[in-house]
Amino acid sequence: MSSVPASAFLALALILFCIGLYGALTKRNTVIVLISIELMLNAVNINLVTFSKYGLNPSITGQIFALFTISVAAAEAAVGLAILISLYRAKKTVNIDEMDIMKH
Amino acid sequence: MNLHWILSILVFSPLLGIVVLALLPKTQEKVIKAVGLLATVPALLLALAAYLHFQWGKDLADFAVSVPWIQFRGMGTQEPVFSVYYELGMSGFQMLLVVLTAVVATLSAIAAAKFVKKEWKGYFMLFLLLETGMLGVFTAENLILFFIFFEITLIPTFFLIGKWGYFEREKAAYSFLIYNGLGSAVLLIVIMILFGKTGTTNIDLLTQMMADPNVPLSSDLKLGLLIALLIAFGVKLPIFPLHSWMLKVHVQAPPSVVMIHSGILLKIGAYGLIRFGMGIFPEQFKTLATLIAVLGVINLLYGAFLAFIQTDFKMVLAYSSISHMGIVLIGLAAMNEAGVQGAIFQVVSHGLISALLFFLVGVLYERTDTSLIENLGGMAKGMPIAAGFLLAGALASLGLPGMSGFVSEFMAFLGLFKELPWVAAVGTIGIIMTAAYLLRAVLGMTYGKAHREFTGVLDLKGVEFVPVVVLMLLIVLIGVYPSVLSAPLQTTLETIMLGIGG
Amino acid sequence: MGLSTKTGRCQALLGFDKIRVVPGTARRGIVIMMENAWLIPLFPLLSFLILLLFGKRLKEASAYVGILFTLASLVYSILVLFERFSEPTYGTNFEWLTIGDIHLTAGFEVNQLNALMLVIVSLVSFLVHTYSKGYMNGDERFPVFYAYLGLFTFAMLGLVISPNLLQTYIFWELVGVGSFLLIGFYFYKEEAKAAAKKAFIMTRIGDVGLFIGMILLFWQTKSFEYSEIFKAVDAGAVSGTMITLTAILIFIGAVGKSGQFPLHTWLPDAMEGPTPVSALIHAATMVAAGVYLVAALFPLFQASKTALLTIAVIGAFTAIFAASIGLVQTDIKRVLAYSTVSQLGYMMLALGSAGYVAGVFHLMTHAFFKALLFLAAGSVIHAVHTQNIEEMGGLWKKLKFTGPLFLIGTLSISGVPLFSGFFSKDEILAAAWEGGHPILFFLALIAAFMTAFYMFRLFFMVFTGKPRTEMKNVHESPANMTYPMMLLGVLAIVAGYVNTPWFGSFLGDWLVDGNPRLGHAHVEGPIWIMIAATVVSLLGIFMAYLMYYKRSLARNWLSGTGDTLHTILTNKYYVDEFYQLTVIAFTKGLSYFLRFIDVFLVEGLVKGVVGIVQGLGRTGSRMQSGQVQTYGAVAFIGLALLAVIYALTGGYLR
Amino acid sequence: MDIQTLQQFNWSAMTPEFIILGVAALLTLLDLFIPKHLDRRILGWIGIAAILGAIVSVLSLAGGQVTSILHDTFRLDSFAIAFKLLLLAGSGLVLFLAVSYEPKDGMEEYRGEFYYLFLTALLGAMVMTSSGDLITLFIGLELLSISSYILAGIRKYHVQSNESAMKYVINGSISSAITLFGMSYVYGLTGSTNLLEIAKGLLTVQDTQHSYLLGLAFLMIFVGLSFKLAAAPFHMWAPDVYQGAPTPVTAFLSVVSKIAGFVIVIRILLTVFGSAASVGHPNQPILLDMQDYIAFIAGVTMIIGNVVALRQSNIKRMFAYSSIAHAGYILVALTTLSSNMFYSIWFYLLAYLFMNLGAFAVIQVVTEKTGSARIADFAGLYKRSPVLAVIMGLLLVSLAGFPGTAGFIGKLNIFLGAFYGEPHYVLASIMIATTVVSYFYYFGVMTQMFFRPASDETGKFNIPFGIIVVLVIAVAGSVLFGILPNTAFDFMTNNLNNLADFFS
Amino acid sequence: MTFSGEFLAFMGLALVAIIGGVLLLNLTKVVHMVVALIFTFVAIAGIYVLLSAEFVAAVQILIYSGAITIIMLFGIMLTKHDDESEPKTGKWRKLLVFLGIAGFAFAVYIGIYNFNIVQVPTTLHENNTMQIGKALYSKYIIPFELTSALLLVALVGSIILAKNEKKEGDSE
Repeated sequence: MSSVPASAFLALALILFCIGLYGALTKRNTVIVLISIELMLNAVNINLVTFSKYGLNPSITGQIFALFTISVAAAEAAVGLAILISLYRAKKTVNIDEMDIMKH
Repeated sequence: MNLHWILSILVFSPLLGIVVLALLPKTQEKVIKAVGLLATVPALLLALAAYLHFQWGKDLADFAVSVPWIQFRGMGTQEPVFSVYYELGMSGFQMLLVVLTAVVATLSAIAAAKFVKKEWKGYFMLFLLLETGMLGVFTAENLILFFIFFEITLIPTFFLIGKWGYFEREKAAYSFLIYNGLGSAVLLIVIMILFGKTGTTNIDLLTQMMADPNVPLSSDLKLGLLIALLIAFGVKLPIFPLHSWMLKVHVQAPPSVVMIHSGILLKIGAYGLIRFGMGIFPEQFKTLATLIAVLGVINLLYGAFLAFIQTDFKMVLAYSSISHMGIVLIGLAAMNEAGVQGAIFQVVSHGLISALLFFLVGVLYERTDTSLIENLGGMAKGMPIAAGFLLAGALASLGLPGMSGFVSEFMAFLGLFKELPWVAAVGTIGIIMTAAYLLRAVLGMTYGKAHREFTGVLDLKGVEFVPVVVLMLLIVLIGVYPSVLSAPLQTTLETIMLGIGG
Repeated sequence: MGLSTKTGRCQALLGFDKIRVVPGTARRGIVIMMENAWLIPLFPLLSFLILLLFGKRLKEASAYVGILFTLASLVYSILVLFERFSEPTYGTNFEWLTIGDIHLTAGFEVNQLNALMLVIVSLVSFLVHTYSKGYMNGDERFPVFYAYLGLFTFAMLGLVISPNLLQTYIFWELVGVGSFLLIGFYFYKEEAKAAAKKAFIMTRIGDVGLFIGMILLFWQTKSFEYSEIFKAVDAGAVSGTMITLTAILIFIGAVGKSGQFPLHTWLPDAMEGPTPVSALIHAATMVAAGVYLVAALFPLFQASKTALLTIAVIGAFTAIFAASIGLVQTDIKRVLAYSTVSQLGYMMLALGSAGYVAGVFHLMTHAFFKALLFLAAGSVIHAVHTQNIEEMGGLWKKLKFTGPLFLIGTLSISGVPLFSGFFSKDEILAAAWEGGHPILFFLALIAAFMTAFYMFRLFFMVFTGKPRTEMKNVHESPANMTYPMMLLGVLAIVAGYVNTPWFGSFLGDWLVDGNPRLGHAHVEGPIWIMIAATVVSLLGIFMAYLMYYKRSLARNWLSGTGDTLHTILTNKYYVDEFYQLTVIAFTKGLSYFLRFIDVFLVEGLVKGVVGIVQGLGRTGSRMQSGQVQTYGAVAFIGLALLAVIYALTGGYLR
Repeated sequence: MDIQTLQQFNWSAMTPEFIILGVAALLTLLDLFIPKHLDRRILGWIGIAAILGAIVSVLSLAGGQVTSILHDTFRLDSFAIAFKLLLLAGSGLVLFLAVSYEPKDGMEEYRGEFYYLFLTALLGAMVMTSSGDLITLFIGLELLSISSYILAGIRKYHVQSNESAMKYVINGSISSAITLFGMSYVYGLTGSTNLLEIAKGLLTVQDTQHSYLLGLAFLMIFVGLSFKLAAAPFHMWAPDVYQGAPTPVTAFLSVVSKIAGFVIVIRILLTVFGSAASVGHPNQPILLDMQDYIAFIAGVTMIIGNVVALRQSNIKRMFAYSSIAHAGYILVALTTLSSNMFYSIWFYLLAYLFMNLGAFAVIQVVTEKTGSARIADFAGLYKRSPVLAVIMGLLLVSLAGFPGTAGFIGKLNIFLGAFYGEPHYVLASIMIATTVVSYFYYFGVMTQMFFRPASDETGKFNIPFGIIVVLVIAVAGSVLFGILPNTAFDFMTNNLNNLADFFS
Repeated sequence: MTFSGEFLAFMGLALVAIIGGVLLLNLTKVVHMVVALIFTFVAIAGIYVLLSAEFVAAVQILIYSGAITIIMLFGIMLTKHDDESEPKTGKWRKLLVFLGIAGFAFAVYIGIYNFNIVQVPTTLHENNTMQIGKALYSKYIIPFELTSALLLVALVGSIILAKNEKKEGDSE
């Protein structure tokens, strides 16, 4: 049995999730925003893996879920970046706050 | 004889005209007008046939039709209950309104053929749709069907105002749409609450159920529903302070539409209040009777006083409509035979009178491009017949005995004086004011020195006589021999009185 | 639904089932005339309809249509009257309108009063029809005029045979319309327009009183029938207060129609109409309808002392009030108009003093001599084309028939003995005295003096002396104008003899026959009253003679142009101005105030709601800044908000 | 688990998915191998054929028992069939739009890709309908999302398209993360990703902290998924994305993607939270506890959608707000949790599918013609093409919920649910009041079409075949289900077993 | 609570992860940020090991620290970057976001700070990879196959979007 309580892992996940979220919502560089989102997904994975071991009914499912999440995250990152590049071609900027031709 | 299909034909016959019109090319002005006019005729004939049917002593229930239509599923154990039937029917009261609708619609079609200057095809298609809606409203036997027809009237009216109206037509159309939309929204809430609570929307069934103490509706809820109904139909009627849309419509809409609007559409509010408000919630209506009476008097006086200072004759008529609808409320608030019958009479009578007056306004506007009282001064010189009818219409409107307006006014006050004499007494000021504003306006237009040359052929001519004469005859007929209306009403009255318990 | 109800409804529609004879008056004798008395009003109605439809084609021939139909009415009326002498009251009803279990009826009744009124109305109407052929000759709306006359006659005849209040009210209003149309006959004149409007609205104010009174009475007695109402009143089914209230309300209706103070101002203005109209409507018939109404409902009024007193006071006051204004008017028709108001006041005074017979008697005589006066005045106007008496004079010689006829009328109205007016006026004075109103009696006496004075002032100024302006082509009116006047002249003299203290009160006896409620057939006043009345009238004539014929007395010896009193009188006590400043100003003010509410409050409310919605929309769309992070932030903050709320309320912290 | 075990499953239940997947793969290959100059439209027609095939196979599956494969990772129940039909029908119509899509600056180069990416998106949505496992649901969701991101940005030389894709991807990823975060807690409290097992596990939650955490998870999942619904608070991306994306994609997002969103929301919320015991009320599931939150979100969604739409001058943006509002209406049905909820949501989505896609068809024609998407471009449409104008009018009327159209019956259903049982007066009032507000903007378009003169009257509209098909179907659907809604109700009752097998 | 080796390891790893995250937020150069995040990712992999998820840990290293970071770096290199400057807008937004995050974290923290469940011994660490493999290829075969489709879509999609078919000149 572990000396580290489950809540510690969960708290870590929460902190990372919040950091990721903060980054995603405030950073100006689109790449960083995308990376921050990855961080959020990572936090989710920590949760899943933690629960996989310390959950109510521990099972391998959590780890599998985490694997799926990782692959989806990778795909999302790739697509996000591809879109960024095609946008960059047109606007020559990666600053997220300049993407506002459509508004109101 | 199986007569079940008659009502359906009656209601939907104008749609046939729409189909025919859709196939006609836009440019065939004469044909389009003829088709538009003819399409209103079947409904008119059937409505008159129904009237004769009644007068020959046969039962109007022969016409009732009820076919399963929508079953709302997933309502748990009450599965079969939540269904809506396609049910049309006719009581004496409904029949009168149907006849009124059919008559005014046909006459309005004549007016339209005369006054509408563009895009007749679209006009008549919308117009016929509107007629179907109105006929449906008065024959629907359940609330959902009623609501459907009620809303169907909104759309064509919106377009008729917005496209064929005068200068500020779009504003008026929007005003119309939003106010009435809100009104019908409130109505829909009421309907759905009733439906959700009782599982039916059949009006007769609901009437019975509400009298049953076992029905799970608290009296507070019923009162709330009635107030909601009052608001919903208050918009339509209109009741102060929900009236401002109606002024815009009266002024901006083309005369042929205002004939319909003022003649029929406003009456839906009264019909609803009588049939649903009073019919379904009689006890609560009694609770609110004083309030309604006061509202009625406010309407009556408010409309009258404001009509007194208007410079545009259309505005005078608009406010006069508000004022006259006050009489409907007064009659209803009395909650006795005389009052209710007076209210119903007023509904029919005002329908005819305002149709007549607005037709004449249409004539005047067509000839002179104005409806300002001042500009028209002394027109009796140039167009004596029109002026004569205008004066006669005004006299009918101010409740001259021998014309329909008097009978209704008389009965409404007769009713209210029994229950709330003081409120009624205040209301009688309205009778004086009505005379004052109508004479001011009509004399201002017809009498006095002519401010302009009324040359050329200005007076009524040809087919224009048809609406004017028909309406005038009906007005006088009802005024002289009111039994033509009161006889069919007695059964309806009995039913209502039974609900009130008076 | 049972078969019986169906047939019942069918019959009800056709209106045949409910025809029934008024209970107790069913009659075995042959009453063929009275049975069909309903035809009397229909003749003029027919005339109206025919002229309305074909008037344009008939042109001047319209007159014959009108005259013929009115003649028919007249003949029939006379026949009915004669039949009524021998037969009792006849009445019949049919169902007019069903309201639940209330059945309102319509029908007719021929009682003494009605029969008398039928004759008066149809006679005067017939004469006026005839007279108008000459007077209105050449007017381009000649057929319309006759059509209106027909309408009015129909309504008036209908009014006087109504067996119930509702029907009375209906015809009451129709009469008003006829009057309105005829006043406004010269519609292109602004004055006519204003006068017509005023007449309609002011009488309507009175009508509303009648309307309320009638309805209140209905709910007390459950009927509009006169007979039922009287029965209920007799049986004490109606409380005293209610009787007083309804009686006064109904009297307000009479006040409006009969031009009693304070609703009298329309009547003088109504002189804008053609003169025959003034004779018919605003002298002989319609304005007397108020008196008729009170007379018809006399048992009701009698049940309330207060109501009677009110009537008497108003009547007396109006009599002297109008007479005093009449003293200074210079328009020939206006003088007559004020005299009419004053005389109507007399009648009211009579009725208010319980002098039923006196009131009706004076109504009859007044109808004749006042119609005569108006027609004569019309003849004068026809001749000189002006109505201002200051511009006339010396017409006696030029108008060979009109002058004497006018004099007969003047003598009659002034109460010179042996003329009809003398007898009826005497009856009224006696009734007032006996009725216990000494003050009112003296007011009436003074009014009588004034009447004599201003009438002779009128006579002298018009017919004697020298023409004050140049007048050409003054000639006597054609025969069809003079003959009616002559007939009226005869009546103005002899009509009084049907009810005199000397030759017996034939009229009175007949009128109250079978109706003890109506009071005595003849009020026997002290003899000095008759003497006083004679003296007073002669005094008036004499003074007028001095001032306007002999000119030995300066016209302004008491009060002349520019004096306060004179100014007040010429301005009719400023009643119109008073109304202008109060009622009308108030109405206008209220209207504008309501418009303020309409524009700012009602519309403002709507605009406010719309503004809020649009403001929300604007805010929402401004938040949509195009910044994707804002979007995310909003979403997340929304989540955070929900989570915090949940933590604080829904979670286990709770 | 060996091959026999795998074979014993009734894989035929997945036929529709296989068809779509297979055709998607086929299209990929075809796109690679057929010559460049050939019109790629043929791929679109193949796609349409595939969807038709899928519809047929779904219909043939209707009425059977629940088919569960591999612990519910694939699950075919009536609910799945009902909504899969909607998805397929919607996608089919969108494909018709797509084959007729001819934007000014051309999309020729990626037309091929468009079709198979579209099919994979559809596949994702279909998977979302028929799975009882969080992982599968999540993968389906992401498959739909990622395909949509790309579709939104597929006009890659069009700045607006790029920007819209970028916004979409960022918001979408954040929402995924939030949803997953919530799901992770649900998993943690039960140790399973199978919805039914989760439900069973949560029947007896003793620890109040656990149920608290479940409540939070509920909020996270719901808010995260509200992204797909375009409901508040995750609604703000919609206008920008709708505006920038190619019109068929916008139509897809506003209809198919939204339906899929509702499917997953219902599936997760009802199974998981519909049975989980809540704090303090052991007999009352958390879902009922959370009703107020759903109601709040529904109310805010309706208000924002309808009110902000008033200010729009771009038709596509306006429709974005309109679609937000409609999501709000459906959320009302979800809030009430009444017994007719499935009916009302399904029917509303059905109606919405027809009217919205029809409207987008008209929008596509008009915007292509004028080259911009301003509402003002609709001016005088009645003069230029009466048929289009009348059809658009009819669809707008349906969207506004006037009787005689399917939109009305849909609303009626929702109201009935709202007042049946425990009444939701406030929410229903908001719904109806905002509906009235919506008249303003719907009729604003009408005003343009019918009342205003056209800026240029020249040029007839030639309406491509695909658009005609969509318009005919949309109008027929909107009117038919408005007048005879029983046809739809009966279908559901007779073939889909009242969706009663949802929880078993 | 004892200061066991496991605890110390956790503390260390958590600290690195959080510091990496904080640096991500505070550094100014884009590349530095990405590099800072590599630390976080690796630390998270360490955490996974602590949680008996060796395979996931390995994947984490491969995909996050490896693949994703690399693409991001490519992305950074393919685009031009100004030095991270504060966005012109959004002072208020930052504050609000911060408050929102604080509130959210508070709400969630209440839920987890005392997350006590009876811990049962698991066999996760035994043949971890095999367990995962078995589950993936049997029970989760459907999502697994779907994932392949998903990755394919991402691949194709990324290519279409990122590929520049036009000449440099007419891209604008």
